[in-house]
Amino acid sequence: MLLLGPAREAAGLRDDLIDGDTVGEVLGAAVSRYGPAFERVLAVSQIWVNGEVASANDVVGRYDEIAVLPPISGG
Amino acid sequence: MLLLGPAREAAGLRDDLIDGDTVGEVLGAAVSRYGPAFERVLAVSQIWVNGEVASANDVVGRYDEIAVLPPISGG
Amino acid sequence: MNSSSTLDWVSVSSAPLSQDQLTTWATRPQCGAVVTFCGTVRNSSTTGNDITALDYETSEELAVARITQIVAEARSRWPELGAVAVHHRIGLVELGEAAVVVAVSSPHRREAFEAAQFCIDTVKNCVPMWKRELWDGGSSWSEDARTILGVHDQ
Amino acid sequence: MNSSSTLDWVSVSSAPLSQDQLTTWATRPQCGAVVTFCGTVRNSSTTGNDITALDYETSEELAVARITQIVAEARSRWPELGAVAVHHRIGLVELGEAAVVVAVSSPHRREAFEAAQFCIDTVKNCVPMWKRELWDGGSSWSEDARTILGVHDQ
Repeated sequence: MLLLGPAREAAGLRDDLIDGDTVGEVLGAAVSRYGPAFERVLAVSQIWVNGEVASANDVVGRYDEIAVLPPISGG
Repeated sequence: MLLLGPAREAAGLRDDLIDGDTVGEVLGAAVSRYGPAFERVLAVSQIWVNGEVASANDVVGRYDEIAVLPPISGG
Repeated sequence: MNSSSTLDWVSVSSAPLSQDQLTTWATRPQCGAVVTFCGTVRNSSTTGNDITALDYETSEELAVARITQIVAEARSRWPELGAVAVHHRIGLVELGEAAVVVAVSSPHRREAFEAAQFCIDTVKNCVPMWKRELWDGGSSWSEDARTILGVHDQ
Repeated sequence: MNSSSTLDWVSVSSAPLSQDQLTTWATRPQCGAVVTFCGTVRNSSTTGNDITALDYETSEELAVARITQIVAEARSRWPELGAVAVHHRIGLVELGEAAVVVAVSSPHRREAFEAAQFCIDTVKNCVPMWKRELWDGGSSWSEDARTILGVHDQ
């Protein structure tokens, strides 16, 4: 699992290994692990798996990389 | 009188002094002086007096600069 | 890093950017037009503070992949393009320094302008890249954040 | 020559052009965007010959006056512009060298792109400037010539 920008800051780390069969399961475990500050960032973030937009029901295996991408400031 | 690009080439010189009370008179004298190659270029050229577009009837004095500007290739 | 094709050059790096290097690289004999965009750190922001620097954070792998996709999309929209270079800096970028540079060459200028603007607009909207604004005595994430968009929607 | 204002820089000269110098000059603390256009001599033309160089001819006084008018028009259309530089080379310009460079800075990129494109389009249409195409064994005036247009009509 890859945590970027404000998600990295809220979780307190950039990379982590979390078990789960779907994207939703992994993210749920991540919320339990990192707490409410991370949950708030996650609520507005996009989720990618291996560089592609993913949804909570998508199945993941041990070699898939889930990335949490908060909103960006393109400016 | 200022002769630029193909007009300079057709006239054989870049600067000249030609008498005349109007733009048309000066250009007529220039055609007599430089010949038919210049006349052909002049026919498709724009005329400026002191940097502004002018017409044949405009009155000119000894300190006015008439410029002959053939078409440009903007590309 | 230099991509496999000599016509594309995508880089995400903490090294200072040289718009001159990109422009010179993009200049080709068949291409009469080179358009370069240089995005520099300026001293005003959404937070209203006097910015002294920006700190860019990303996944280099994800950012390079997205920018490469953007360049491919530009080529499909403007097939006559010559060279296309997009470099984005990460880490600390001081006031006045370039954070992103785009250079596009083309036989004629219209498509070079259009493609360069497409590239920078799409980089801003579609590349995972977060910036912290730094000022004397503090810092914060930039406030005007929006969801990352897909390249094909641009 | 450098104009009286430190925000405008117009030059018509036989010296080689440096797009890097113009871009660096145009970069200002308040301006997050710098767009540079570089028009280089390419090896194909209207005559179909293999161009080796172009030879530009003008009245420097008339050309500088027209370009200055173009920059003023750009400022009236995009009042938020920062610096605007337009340099045109005259005399012999070899293949691959820059014949004209435009650099425009602005707080935001949209107006920098629009103004840079306006400047180069209008320079091409409105500045008295004649080019001879040179190739191995010959030369001729460029064939696609059109009447010089007024700046306000652009």
